[in-house]
Amino acid sequence: MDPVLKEIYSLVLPAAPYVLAAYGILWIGLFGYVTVVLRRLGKIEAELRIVEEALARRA
Amino acid sequence: MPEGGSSTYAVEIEGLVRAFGARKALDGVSLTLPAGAFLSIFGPNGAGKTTLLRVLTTLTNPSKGTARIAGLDVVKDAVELRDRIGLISHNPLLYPDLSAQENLEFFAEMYGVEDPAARVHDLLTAVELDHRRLDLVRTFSRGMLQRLSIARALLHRPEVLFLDEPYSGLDPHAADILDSLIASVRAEHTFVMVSHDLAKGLELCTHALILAKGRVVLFEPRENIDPDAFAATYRSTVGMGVA
Amino acid sequence: MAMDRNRLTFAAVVVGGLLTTVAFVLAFFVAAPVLANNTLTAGGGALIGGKLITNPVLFSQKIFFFHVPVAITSFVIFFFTAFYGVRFLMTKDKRFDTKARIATEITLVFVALTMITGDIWTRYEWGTWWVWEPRLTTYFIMMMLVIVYFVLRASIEDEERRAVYASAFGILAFLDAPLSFAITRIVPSGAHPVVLRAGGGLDAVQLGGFLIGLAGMLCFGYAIYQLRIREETAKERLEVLKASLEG
Amino acid sequence: MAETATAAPKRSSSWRQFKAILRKDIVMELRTKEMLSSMTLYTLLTLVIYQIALSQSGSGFDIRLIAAGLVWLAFVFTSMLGLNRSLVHEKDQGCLEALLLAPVDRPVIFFAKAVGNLIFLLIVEVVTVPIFAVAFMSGRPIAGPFWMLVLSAFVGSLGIAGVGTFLATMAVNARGGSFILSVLFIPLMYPALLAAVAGSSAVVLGGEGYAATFWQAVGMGAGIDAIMLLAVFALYEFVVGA
Repeated sequence: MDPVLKEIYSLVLPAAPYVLAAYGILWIGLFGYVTVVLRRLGKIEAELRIVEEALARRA
Repeated sequence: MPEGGSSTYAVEIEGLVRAFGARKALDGVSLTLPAGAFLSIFGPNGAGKTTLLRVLTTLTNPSKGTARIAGLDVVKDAVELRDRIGLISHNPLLYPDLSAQENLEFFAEMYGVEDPAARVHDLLTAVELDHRRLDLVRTFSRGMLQRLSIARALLHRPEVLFLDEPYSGLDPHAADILDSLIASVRAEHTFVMVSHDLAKGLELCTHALILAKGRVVLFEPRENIDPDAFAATYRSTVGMGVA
Repeated sequence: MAMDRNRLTFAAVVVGGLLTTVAFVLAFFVAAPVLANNTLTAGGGALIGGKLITNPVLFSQKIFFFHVPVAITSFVIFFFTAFYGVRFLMTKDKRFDTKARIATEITLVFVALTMITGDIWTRYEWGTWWVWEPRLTTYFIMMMLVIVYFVLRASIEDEERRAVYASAFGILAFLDAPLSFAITRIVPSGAHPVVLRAGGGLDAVQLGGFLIGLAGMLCFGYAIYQLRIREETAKERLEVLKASLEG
Repeated sequence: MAETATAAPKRSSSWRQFKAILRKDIVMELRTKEMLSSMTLYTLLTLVIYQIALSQSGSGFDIRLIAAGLVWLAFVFTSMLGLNRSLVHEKDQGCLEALLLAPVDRPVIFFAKAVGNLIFLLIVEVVTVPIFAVAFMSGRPIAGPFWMLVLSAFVGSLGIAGVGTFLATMAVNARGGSFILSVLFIPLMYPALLAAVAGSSAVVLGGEGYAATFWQAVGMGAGIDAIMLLAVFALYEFVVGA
């Protein structure tokens, strides 16, 4: 391999898995958190509707 | 503030609310109490008695409404007001590692009592602890602690005395001494007492208040109260928790 | 009002997703993987994709486009812990305490993500998982402060007292973070080597990609915050309604 | 309002109240010796731990490299013990409430408690440093003048006492009081402690330009103290009344 190209790529190839792993974890982390929050939110709002209906019936 | 410190009302409460989030410890309490009166506050646990007492003694600020003690606002004039009020709690509020005399001298200094040595001596004599004045408070019995704590509360000659379940934990003898002590200073102060003891509270008071869920259920002068009806009203509130 | 808030949250998610995707494309496919002030030791250069490359290619530098925006976002959200702490102490309004608590919670999420992405980079670039280097040390301290905020909350029974203490501590912690930063920079911390490779020298595309990534991440931070607020509000309302049903 | 002021009994001045609280704390401490004895004992035990930690370091190891750090570490753990106690006895029989009921400005309570804690901390330091010197520094003198060491110790202790008193006021109302205190204290005090160790270390080690490093560290430490003390001073009223 051309020494110039070799030096250029020597800094790309070993770094790639680390950078990609970091990027992947970041996205999984963020989306995981948002998903958890959304699911909890959905559950609570459903429960809230039930309770509100119960209250409306009573009134 | 026209009437200043010489208001004819010792306690004036107007629309007092104490809330945190949705939970209301006090929910619109209003009442006036003439100077020289003795108010007994009853109510089930969580009715807001302690909160009311804390607001009136400037330890907690109200969320809404106003309260004035001896003509002074509990929020705006808090520092001046603290000079005019005393608290006798079931907790002695004394330092166990100081002697009786040192405790009183310390609080005399905090209140800026004039001629503290004489005042402390007079009070120690009055509560019959003069002979124990050099002993550490740690060694005192429950009754002696309560007597000393009364002396502490009276040090600065407060206009209004607050009593927070003063009889709890006292044996009959100590309770008798407390009775006679209160009787001996009864004429000089307005009293506000929180109590669980219906008979005792009614016996001492000129006005009675029942709180439940942070609201006034009943507030009447003593002469308008029929003890049996009163007891029934009180019982109906027991079990009513916090709103 | 509530409807508007929800629509804004939705918009923030969409914009955040869009911007971070654009930043991703810019970072990995457009921006030059080089830094202007680094030159090849072998001399000359090489044509790659029709462009003459005369600098060493630093792929690890790509982390800059997402690691740094996440870190900055964590600081921005942490500011709101202190801000709502002050608001709470001024008003004693429970809502402000809830806001401060949620801001701190989201700070913790972003701090954790910053720590993990940073650490992976450190492992490659410095050959070790952890170094007590000023920036790392300071950030570690900030993470501790954020965690401790919740430890403090968990240890206090009375609701209002918990809110007051947490607000006070949140304010102190936010003041403390920059102090830690300053002190580790100014007072030399012993003998360890200065390991930071290649400094600044960003070109327009790199800077643009970074800023777009930052804007996207801030949108995400805002959206998550609003979602959590909505959840808390719903939860509180639910409790009130349940109590009134039973009482 | 003026009428009220004349009618009211004469209020005690803040200075008198400050002295009264401080005197009370000192009298109680001299009587029970609770804080001083437990703090001193704790420091001595820390030194024993250091002996264990350093037992395999060999004779070539220059203790001076880490001496300042070790001494500060002992102070930090000891001070937390003392800080916790100083507020626990206020809480014992509701005494803090009695203080709050008195016509006293809240900052006065804060300053009196903090000054008391500072005094106790300095006493413990005065006991610890010579023992540490005898036990670990055998024959190796410190490079800088002694007063520099005293100055950096004072700057560090000032921050510990101030912020510590504030945090102890919170911890005393929390479950697991002393644990909460240390958990709050250490990350919050990180910058102040780093400055203190850097300053003291410069004096112990000496070397070229040590005075510059020292002044930089002490200056930083004093600045951090100023910021943090101002902040806790402003926040104390909220915390003590909650």
